[in-house]
Amino acid sequence: MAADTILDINNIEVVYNKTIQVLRGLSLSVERGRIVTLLGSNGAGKSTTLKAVSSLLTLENGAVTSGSIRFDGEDIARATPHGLVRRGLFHVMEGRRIFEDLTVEENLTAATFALSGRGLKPTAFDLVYQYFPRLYERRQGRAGYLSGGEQQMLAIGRALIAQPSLILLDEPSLGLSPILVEEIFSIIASINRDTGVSMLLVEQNAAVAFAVAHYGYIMESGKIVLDGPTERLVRDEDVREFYLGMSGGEHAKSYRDIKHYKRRKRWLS
Amino acid sequence: MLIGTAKHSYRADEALLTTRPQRIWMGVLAVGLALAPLVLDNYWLYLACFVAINVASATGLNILTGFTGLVSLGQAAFMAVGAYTVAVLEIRIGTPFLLNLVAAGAVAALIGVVVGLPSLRVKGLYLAIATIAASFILHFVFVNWQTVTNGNSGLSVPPATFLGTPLTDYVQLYYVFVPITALMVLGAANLFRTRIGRAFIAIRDRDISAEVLGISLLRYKLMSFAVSSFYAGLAGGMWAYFFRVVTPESFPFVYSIFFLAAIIVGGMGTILGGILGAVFMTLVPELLRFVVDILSPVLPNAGTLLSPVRTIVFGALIIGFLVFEPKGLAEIVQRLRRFFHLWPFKK
Amino acid sequence: ADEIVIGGSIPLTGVFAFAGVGVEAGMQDYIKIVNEAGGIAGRKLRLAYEDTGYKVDASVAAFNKLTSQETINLYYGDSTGFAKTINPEIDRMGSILMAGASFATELNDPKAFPHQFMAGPDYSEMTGILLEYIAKEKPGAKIVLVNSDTEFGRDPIAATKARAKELGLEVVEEIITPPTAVDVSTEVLKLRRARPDYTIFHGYVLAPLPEFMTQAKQLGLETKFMGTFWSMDSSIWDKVGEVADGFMGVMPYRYYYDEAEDAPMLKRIREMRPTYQSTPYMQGFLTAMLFAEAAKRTLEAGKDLTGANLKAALNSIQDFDTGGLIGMPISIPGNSIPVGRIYQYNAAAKKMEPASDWISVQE
Amino acid sequence: MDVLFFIEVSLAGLGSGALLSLTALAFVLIYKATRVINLAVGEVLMLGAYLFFAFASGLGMPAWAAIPLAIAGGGAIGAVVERGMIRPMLGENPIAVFMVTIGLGSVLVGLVELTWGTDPRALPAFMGNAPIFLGEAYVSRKIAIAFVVAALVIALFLALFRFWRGGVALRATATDQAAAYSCGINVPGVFSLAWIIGCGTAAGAGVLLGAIGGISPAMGVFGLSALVVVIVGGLDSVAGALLGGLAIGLIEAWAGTYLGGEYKLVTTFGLLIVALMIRPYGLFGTREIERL
Amino acid sequence: MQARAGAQGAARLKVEGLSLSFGGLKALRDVSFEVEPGSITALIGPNGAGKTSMFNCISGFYKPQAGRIVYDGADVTRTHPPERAKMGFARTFQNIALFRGMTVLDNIKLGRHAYMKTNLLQALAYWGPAAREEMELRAEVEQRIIDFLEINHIRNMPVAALSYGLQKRVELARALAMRPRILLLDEPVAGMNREETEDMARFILDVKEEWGTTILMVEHDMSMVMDISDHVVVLNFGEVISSGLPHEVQADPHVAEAYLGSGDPAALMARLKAEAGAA
Ligand SMILES: Nc1ncnc2c1ncn2[C@@H]1O[C@H](COP(=O)(O)OP(=O)(O)OP(=O)(O)O)[C@@H](O)[C@H]1O
Ligand SMILES: Nc1ncnc2c1ncn2[C@@H]1O[C@H](COP(=O)(O)OP(=O)(O)OP(=O)(O)O)[C@@H](O)[C@H]1O
Ligand SMILES: CC(C)C[C@H](N)C(=O)O
Ligand SMILES: [Mg+2]
Ligand SMILES: [Mg+2]
Repeated sequence: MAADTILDINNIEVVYNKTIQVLRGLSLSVERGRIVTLLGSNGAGKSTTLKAVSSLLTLENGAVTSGSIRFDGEDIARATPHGLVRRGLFHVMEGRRIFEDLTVEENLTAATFALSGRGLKPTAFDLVYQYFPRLYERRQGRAGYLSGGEQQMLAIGRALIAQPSLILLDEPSLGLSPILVEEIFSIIASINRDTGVSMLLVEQNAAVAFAVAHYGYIMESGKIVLDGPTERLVRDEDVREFYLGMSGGEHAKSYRDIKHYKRRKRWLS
Repeated sequence: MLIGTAKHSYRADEALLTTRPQRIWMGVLAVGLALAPLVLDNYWLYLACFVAINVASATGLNILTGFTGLVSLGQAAFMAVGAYTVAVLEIRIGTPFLLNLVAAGAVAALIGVVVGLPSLRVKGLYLAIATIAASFILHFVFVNWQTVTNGNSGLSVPPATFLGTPLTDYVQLYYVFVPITALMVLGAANLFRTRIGRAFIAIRDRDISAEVLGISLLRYKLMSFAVSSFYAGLAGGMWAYFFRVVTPESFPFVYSIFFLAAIIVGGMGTILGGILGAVFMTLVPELLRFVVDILSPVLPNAGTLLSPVRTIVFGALIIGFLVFEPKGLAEIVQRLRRFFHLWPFKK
Repeated sequence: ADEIVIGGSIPLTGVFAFAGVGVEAGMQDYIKIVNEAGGIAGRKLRLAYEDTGYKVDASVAAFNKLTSQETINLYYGDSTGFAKTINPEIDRMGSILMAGASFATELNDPKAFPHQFMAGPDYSEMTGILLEYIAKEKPGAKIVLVNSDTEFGRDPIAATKARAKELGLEVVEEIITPPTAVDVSTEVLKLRRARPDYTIFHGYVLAPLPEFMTQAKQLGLETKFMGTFWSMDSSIWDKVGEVADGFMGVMPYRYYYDEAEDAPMLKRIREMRPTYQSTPYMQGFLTAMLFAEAAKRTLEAGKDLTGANLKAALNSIQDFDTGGLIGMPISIPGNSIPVGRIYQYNAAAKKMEPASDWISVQE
Repeated sequence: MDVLFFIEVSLAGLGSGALLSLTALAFVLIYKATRVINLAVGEVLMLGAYLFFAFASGLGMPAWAAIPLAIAGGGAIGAVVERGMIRPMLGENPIAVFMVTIGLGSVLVGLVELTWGTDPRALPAFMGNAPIFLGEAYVSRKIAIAFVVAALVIALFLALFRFWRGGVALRATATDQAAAYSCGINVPGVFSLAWIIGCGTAAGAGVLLGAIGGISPAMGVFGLSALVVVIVGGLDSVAGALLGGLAIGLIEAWAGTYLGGEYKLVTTFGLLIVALMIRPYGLFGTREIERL
Repeated sequence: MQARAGAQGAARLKVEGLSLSFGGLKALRDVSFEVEPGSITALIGPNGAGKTSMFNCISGFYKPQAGRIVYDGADVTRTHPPERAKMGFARTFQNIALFRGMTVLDNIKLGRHAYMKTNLLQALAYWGPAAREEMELRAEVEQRIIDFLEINHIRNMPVAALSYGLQKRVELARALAMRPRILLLDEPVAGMNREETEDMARFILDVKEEWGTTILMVEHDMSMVMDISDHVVVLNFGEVISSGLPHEVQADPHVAEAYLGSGDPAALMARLKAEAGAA
């Protein structure tokens, strides 16, 4: 393992409820200061991978049954989820997971617990409001009533407060308007650039993910099937067809032109 | 779903018992139930009758709480309404007992709808507390509505009469209660094959989306309360014919907890769960009685330990099931079934 | 020879465990005495009982279990609720004579409860005895009734008020407490406003009586607190201490430590049990004695042990000597034994002391 | 109408209301952090009283030592229960956890019955006996003391939630445990803390209550009255517990005095239903968010 | 399905001057637009613009403070949600709202609820009409919906076990079971990859063409919106800022500024690279 690798996942298997195997020997690593993206179709196990890293798997009755995960050079098999956060690993979960009953400001306060025992100067909330002015307007409102996009901003805002060295981002573009996607990804890129924080980014929107990431992995059914620097991935034929929707030409094909597949046979005939 | 059973029509697929082994086992059970009184002594018949009553009521509560997601701690109070209805009808009018039972259910259903009204605004555990309140208020009515309920001393119920014979011993009552309960259980199972049952479950899972999908919350929440209380009322009616005295203290609050515990231990939201839970929770204290009998030669004051131990076991069962087997006995039975597959009726 | 079995649904645990434990001991002791003397007509007595936790359905289950296991002709029940619930079944079976822990007024009706009786006065007769005493001590006295809001507690209210009127006593306030009340401040304030000469509690064992009495004392209230049988055990009051001093009540039996000349049975009890035995013990003991007597008379008359025969034999008891358990000879024409005596608690001596002679309210 | 009498009755009502508030606080603390309605609060309260009894009467300790020990004992029960029964239930539906606590209540009653028997007992007196008069109005000494203690404790918690970041951690944990973890909040720690403090509070309330009315395994039903209070006040509101408790105390006192003791329960339960119809989440409770 | 043609040219759905606020927050201000029968209309706009709120008003879950909702010429502003369902309103939800305790089949059947007649007594007895109605429903669901959406293989699975994409498809199935005359889709392809988005787009087009259903859709995936919709309405801060044909809207500078941004990931990448270089 290279010294500048902040996260190293080595051949892990993950099983839910002691029965459902989701990851089958997955390996990937994130170099310090880099943004690495992890792509894959629904159910491939992307979120599971992130949860395995942040130790949140146990909450869902999942377990890493073999392989190892090292964060900052240390094995995390025994770490508690909150302990990891306090060591600088922040997971922005899928589906935002903001505290609905708390106000926007209290949501940010909650994230200050990530600083406990780290001797860091707390980040002023202003920084968050600066990136996301809309949150400032609604700072006293209950977060549960925010629109989807606003909630996503809040979720990323919490990560800013926590001053992590590695952020796991699970589908940050989900449900965001195109301009916000651009904005958020610019912010992600600039956070990465300004603070040098490393990121592991799970995305469905491959185009924007490739725009910010330095390196990419593609997974199917619990395994990595392809990886490489983004420049190389975007030229890969399969990636272009299945993730970017471009067949041959430079432009994506229209959704109107999609073939109707032959219907499957009826169940009872 | 069992593997290896080709279904030949939608009707067969939607039947209650979809496999041959299921049907055979059900037949065995029915015959067994029919013949049981030939071998049971009075004590076991007493228990069987009591179990039947509790199964009926627990099934009702399961419809409300397990399937519709409205937690109620008032089931015993609804039973009391049914029991008083039967008592009053028997004493004052002397209508036929089957009619009285139906009336008991109907009156309880009516009260149930009234108690259910807060459910439109009040949710979750807040609702559970509202039902506690309702049951204390009903208790107050039983104590103080002297002219009808005879206050604290309650009412003595004449025996049910069927074709001129008073049904006084447990064999007779058994043959009345068990079929009634079986019918009620069947009704509940049917309910969940139709749109009404689906609406209940939808309300449990996500009430506001259910409304947008065309399910009137007002109607179905109240309907669920009505059905559940109808079951309770009818069970309470049987209770009245069984114990033959109805007083305000006959249906204490812990009895309501008992039913909630029963459906949890049995398995919430499955018909089988309601049955298993009621049977199990009624019989466990009695089994402890036998354990104590066996222990008493060894342990001199085993007798005095019985009641605290029962209390502890009652609590421990609830905790144990919730922590280790949250889906209840029904899930265990399912697992056994899967394990034995088609045994012993291999095709 | 075969045995005569006394069945029992007894609350060895639960809220009234204190009663059940005493009852069981009392019954066992009397049974021992009978058996040591050769039994009844050569047949030994035996107590077959189950704990009920003072829950009616558990009592009924115990009854059904015991009666389906063996022939039982005598039965001890644990509560008013049970007595009423099982009554139709007992009448139907026709083979059992039953008594129990309940002195409910309602049960004192040979027509409605032909196969039951109680080994003492019913609750109304108890308060009647108290009122008679009050009328004699302080004619025209003002009385407050404090009752728990339960079937047990409300039982004698109507009869007490009627009897008070007959005796020229004035009931100035009725206080009903919720069954689980712990804090009785408002009730005490009511009491203070009513300023009664006597306060009669019924429907409690102990709580909330001590708190009532403590606060009343703090307020300087001059009222005499009185209770009925179930709150008259002296060991319970021993634990309360100083405030308990002067508490009075009606008691159908003598106390364990009563060394009266005419009470050989108490001496016998003290020999069998060197430490204090509770009032429920006495009740159990006497009930067993009456069961045995009824069985003896039935068998001596050459009759079968049926409910009706046993009850008839019991009702034939006239001027019967209880060995001093009760300080006067008793007769049982109906379902109760309406005699009793007023005792007063002496905190210094830790004893209940007689405050009146034996009073009978038999018509 | 007799004004002095009315004042005295009202004072007595406020006094017992304060005890309700204190017990209600135990519900609120646990609910705030874990979204669990701990129906065993009443039984923990009873256990607290019995522990005090054991330390003070059984071992002959002075009250100043026995009270903290009883409270600590309550806290210890809280810790054990949280660890053994509540944490494994993380993420289960609230009704299931609610039922676990019902089971717990039953177990605790059984254990107390096994250990100390079922007879009611009196606690050794430790509050003195001299009556207290506010002007001319009489207040039972124990009730007055209970009132002061309850008021202090509740004020403390109100201040705590106002000025301490931990309050946010508590509520964050309650709303979404996984998310709380991901913010670096020590979720198991919050859970334990809430249960320890909640059960300790209940045990303390038990000592006060036992001193007033004596103790018995059945005294846990007091928890039910306190539950009414939290429902009226709002399950997650400390202020609601305070005001709800006082209000219900007063109303019960008035109902008991002017209508009769048998009306106490119906009046409160009747009001409870009315209150819920008007404010389904209690006077100060947080509305559940409903969005599509 | 019974594409009862309304009066020529009349809108299937007309929203007139709708306003909605939560406390001080104005979620919708005087919004008006029309949805033509048999069209796919897209409602787009920044996050928090009020799109979902609009849907909630249309399906009756929110009560607007002002304005009217006219459906086939009838004012339905005050109609209760269940009745609207009966009139042919159907929708899917932004955050999947399937009933987790039920199988796929039951979830779909539930969509038909409002049209069924079985009453309580019939249900308890599972009498003739009840059983018959259930059988008819089953047949229709199987033949028209399950087949159509290609979810045969999962019909007996509990929905909780399904992947996100399949859950979205089941939601669509349930909405179709409601015999929709107007189908509201709230972000049907959010969280889906290209391939799954293609599938969903195909289903939406098929629903429109084969069932003749009118579709109103909220979606942030611009390439899909632009490709398949006939008409686009843009909301911003609760107000309509633009509407028209897809390419017209796309060309509207206001829309680009408020919502679309550069609309081109390649441009984004170039910009980021440039910034990185500058830093
Ligand atoms: N808590 C759980 N219990 C059981 N199975 C689970 C659980 N969470 C996820 N799975 C299963 O694991 C597989 C991978 O899920 P995961 O959420 O990791 O996928 P994903 O790649 O993140 O998909 P998406 O793009 O939809 O977010 C899926 O098939 C899912 O059904
Ligand atoms: N029930 C509610 N109470 C208070 N505010 C609400 C409520 N529902 C929505 N809002 C607010 O109304 C505004 C519009 O929300 P809405 O959900 O309609 O946005 P949207 O256009 O669907 O956004 P997105 O694309 O992010 O889903 C938001 O600011 C939101 O916070
Ligand atoms: C005190 C008890 C043992 C019985 C009670 N007196 C009753 O009447 O039910
Ligand atoms: Mg995912
Ligand atoms: Mg939206």
